[in-house]
Amino acid sequence: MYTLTGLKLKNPTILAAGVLGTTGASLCRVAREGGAGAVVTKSIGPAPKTGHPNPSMIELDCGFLNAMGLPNPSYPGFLQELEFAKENSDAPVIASIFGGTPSEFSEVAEGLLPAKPDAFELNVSCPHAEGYGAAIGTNPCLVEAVTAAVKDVVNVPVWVKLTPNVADITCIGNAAESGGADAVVAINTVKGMAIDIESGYPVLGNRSGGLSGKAVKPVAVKCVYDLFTALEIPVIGVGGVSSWEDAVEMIMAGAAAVQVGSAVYDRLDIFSEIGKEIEAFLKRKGYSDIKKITGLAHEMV
Amino acid sequence: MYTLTGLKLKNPTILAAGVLGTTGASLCRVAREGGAGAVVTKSIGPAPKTGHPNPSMIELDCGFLNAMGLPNPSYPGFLQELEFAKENSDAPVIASIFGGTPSEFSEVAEGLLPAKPDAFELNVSCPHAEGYGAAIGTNPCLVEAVTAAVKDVVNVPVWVKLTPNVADITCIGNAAESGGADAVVAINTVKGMAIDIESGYPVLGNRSGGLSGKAVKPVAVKCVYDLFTALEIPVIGVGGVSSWEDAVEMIMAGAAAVQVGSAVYDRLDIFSEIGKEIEAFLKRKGYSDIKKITGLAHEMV
Amino acid sequence: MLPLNATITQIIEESPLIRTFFFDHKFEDMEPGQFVMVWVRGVDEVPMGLSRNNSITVQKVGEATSKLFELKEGDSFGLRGPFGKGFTLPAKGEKVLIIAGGVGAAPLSPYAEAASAAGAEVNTVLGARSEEHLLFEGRFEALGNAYVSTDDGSKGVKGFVTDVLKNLDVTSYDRIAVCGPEIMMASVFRFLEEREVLEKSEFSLHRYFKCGIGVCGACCIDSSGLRVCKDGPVFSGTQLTGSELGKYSRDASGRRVKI
Amino acid sequence: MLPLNATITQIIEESPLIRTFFFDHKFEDMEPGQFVMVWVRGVDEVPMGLSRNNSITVQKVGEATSKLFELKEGDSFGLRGPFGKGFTLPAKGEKVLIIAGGVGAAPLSPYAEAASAAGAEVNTVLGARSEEHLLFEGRFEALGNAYVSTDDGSKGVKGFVTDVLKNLDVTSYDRIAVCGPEIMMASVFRFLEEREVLEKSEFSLHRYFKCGIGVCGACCIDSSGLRVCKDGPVFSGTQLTGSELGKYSRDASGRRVKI
Repeated sequence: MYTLTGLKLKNPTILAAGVLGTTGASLCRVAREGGAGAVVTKSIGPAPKTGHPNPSMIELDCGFLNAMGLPNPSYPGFLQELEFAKENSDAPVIASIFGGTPSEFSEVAEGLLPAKPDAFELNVSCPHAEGYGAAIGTNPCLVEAVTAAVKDVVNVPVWVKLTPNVADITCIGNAAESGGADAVVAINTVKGMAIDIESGYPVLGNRSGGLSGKAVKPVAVKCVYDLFTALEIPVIGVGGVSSWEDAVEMIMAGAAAVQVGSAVYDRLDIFSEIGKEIEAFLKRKGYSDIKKITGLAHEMV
Repeated sequence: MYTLTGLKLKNPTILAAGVLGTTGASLCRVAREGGAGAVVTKSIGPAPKTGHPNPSMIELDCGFLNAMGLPNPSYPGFLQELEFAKENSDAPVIASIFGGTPSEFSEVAEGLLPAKPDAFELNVSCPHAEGYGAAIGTNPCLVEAVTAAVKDVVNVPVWVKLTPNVADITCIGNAAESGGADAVVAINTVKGMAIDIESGYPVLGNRSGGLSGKAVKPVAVKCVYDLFTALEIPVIGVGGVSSWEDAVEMIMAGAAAVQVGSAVYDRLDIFSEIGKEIEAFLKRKGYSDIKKITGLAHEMV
Repeated sequence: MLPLNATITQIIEESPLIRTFFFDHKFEDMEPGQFVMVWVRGVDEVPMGLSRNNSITVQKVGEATSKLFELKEGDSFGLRGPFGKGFTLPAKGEKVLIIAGGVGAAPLSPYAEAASAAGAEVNTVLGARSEEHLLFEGRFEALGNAYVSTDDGSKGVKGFVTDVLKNLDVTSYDRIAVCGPEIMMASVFRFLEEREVLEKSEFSLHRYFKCGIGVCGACCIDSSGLRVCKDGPVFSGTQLTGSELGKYSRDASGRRVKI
Repeated sequence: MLPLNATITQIIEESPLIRTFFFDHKFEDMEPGQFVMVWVRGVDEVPMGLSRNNSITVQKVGEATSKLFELKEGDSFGLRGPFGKGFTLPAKGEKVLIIAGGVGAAPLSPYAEAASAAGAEVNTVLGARSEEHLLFEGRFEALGNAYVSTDDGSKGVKGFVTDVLKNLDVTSYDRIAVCGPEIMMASVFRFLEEREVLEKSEFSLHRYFKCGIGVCGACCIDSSGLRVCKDGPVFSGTQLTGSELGKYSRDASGRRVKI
């Protein structure tokens, strides 16, 4: 058992927000069949949103590009999904939420509390939603205010998911910590775009979106490494993790746990596989505990 | 013939800075054997630098990670290389320069003027050199000052190469334009890192570095797209271009020309190939001129 | 994969609201029942079952399909796929029953042909609102018996496909493949459940797709959590027992909408 | 590729300043003359010619190699490669002359063995400062004649390899492969140039490498602009005509340094 901001996880892998998290049943499937140590829901906001027109996600040579546009049924619409997940999942369920202001964030958080999520993850990092996500997450003052606002109304851990699309992610991480965050999650997608050269049209319905998958892993590792140095609170690593080796790399950079997103494209049981292989790695190398390799890269000089 | 900030190029491909640009002979080889429309030198500074310890560049699953550390023989040491390139190259030679202050930039530019570079490219974007590169390029005021300082002392075009490691690259692009830049070049590498999990050591001698190659193409396309909207001056696209399709995509995003860097790893004649295939594409699609597709994605709505 | 550029080589008006678009690319390895994401540039991208390895057959239902209907031969659209899991091919000598309603005949017609080519006996129950809306009747007839039902009785049995099924011995079939409007599929499901042949049946579901590639989760069905775009669109009858089929689906925002 | 983790399986003290490190990985497809980048973690990464497909043979010359000399069996280092272009293998029945100076015998020894295995006649001129510094004399002797020169005359001809070459008919060889200190290679180059056999010769060059994979350009030689790490390290004598060989090289900053 791993402990992360007080939550008990059977392994240090977590389903990332926005992936297989639209329904309670899907979240349970990822926890059970997939073997995830915890699952994060789709980001839920104050009002229903249908998101951007399709194509909303495409596979590239290296990774994926997506612009979903925060589709969500609003917190009242999502309550029954979250309740189902909480009742049927054998792993902690973290509610990802977004809003345009601190008060919207706390409204959504309070609105979901009846379903008893194990923690909240604040999406201040989606790169392609006007007025939401990175519109907040690139501004340290707003990040601190949003974090504090949610902390004020909930008594479960609050994680803040950060955008890499800033000059210095540690400055945003510090703001989240100052606001009372229990952990930061790094990174959300990197701003990107693809154009269909046959027609000249941008491929995504939203024209541009966020890059994930293999392409961004080195970016994520760097962000986690820097945040580990800058913050006292745990850093949860996400971005391009698609194998146990990637997970170990992220942990050595300083991640207390890893989230897996796009890699469910290949297989759902990547969570249990990563969990198992990390254990095997620790054993082979003679490390007594995952903590022995958390941030190890910082010691190797 | 293509015209770019007054320079005549035989095709719209340009060797990127920091790649095969340490010696005059190498630059000539890229122009002749490689068929590049123009070549940019290694970044040259005010004093000799040996750069970071090795490994300084590694190939990843998707792209490359590097931290050279701006090794350069200083402008007096580089003059003979630049002279050789100018005398023997059949293509324009652009001098990439860096400094820690506006006056260092103008000192280096003036110091290289005797070799008559066809243009200067200001490196305000290298992500891993303390006090140089992105340390300047993330600050709009410094970018404007540096650009203006070089413009003051030279009478050839000045290009400014931008970092994507900012919240909004157009704000930096605007600063370059205000400083008098004749073009911007986007993008330099994206901050990244890789860790050797067998030992826990960061792989690069400098611990972290910059990501290039296929991984960053979508990031570059997005930056070029945004800069095309924001600026009056031409945008030169660079980042992950390794095929003619990539080049066309960059041009449709708004690039007036493309630079090719890491892709010389596969083959040197990628420049002439891209140039030839762009011509074939224009012909097949019935476009009379490359200008017809420059920024085309902006019109497709 | 980025969408490939598919140029329309031929358009066939199948019925007042349904057209087949042939394109200049053959998906040689398609499984019948798999779908492609059809990108009508500047508008939207929608899933469509392949009606042949080089055609889609489309009913005009919304903005994207309306725009698609404006395209002419020589025009192009983007195409990604084939995606998902198709119908299970029968073994030689097996008996297959196809149950198709409306445009649901589109993904079933290549399945019927592949099943027949594999040496199975193929019979079809084909329903539509009226004679002129019957899709691919000739393709099914060419392979075996084709029992027709129309809502208005303009051809075949007046009523629904279940009215035809009543008169067939569904227990005599080794495989039963179903695609059509959800209300029709739900009643076929109940019918087959009563006859205790669900385990021989497969249904092709429609749900709102966002990513189309199994990542976003927008198309997951209750209460299995299976993804229609990746674990489906074809599911066995037993996978659908106790599911949301015929009860509700989710819209683009994820809200439940009654069927 | 990320560096692979190579564990040292055996260390052999070849001479006072030269050690061979065997590691637990075989580069089955190596071309003799290719190099690997040896990453002494926390210190530096340096190019080393492979002395076998599972060994490097290293002269202690700087920080990285000194650190490498501190490693014991069971310790590990990082390894990338093999990189670059090796020596051209002879055809069966051809006559090959190997000219090796000092640690330059390292990449030439697997070449001599491969050439012999290919059915060529292999003779070697092996030079070193003194008898105890001769490298791989046994490996070369096992394949054919091995003519030795030492600076101090402690073994073989007193003098340099060119003093041996004077007494050989270099025109009788089909291929001549050279590796050693640059001053030695430059004098061999001039010798072969005078004898008009440059086109049969290949030289393995050393230059300061940064990226090691042909991208950064730090190791390009004048005036061809060829990259030692990718177009070399082995070049034909004709490629080196009029080159910087023996005249200057560039240091880590790119400044020219006289040889």
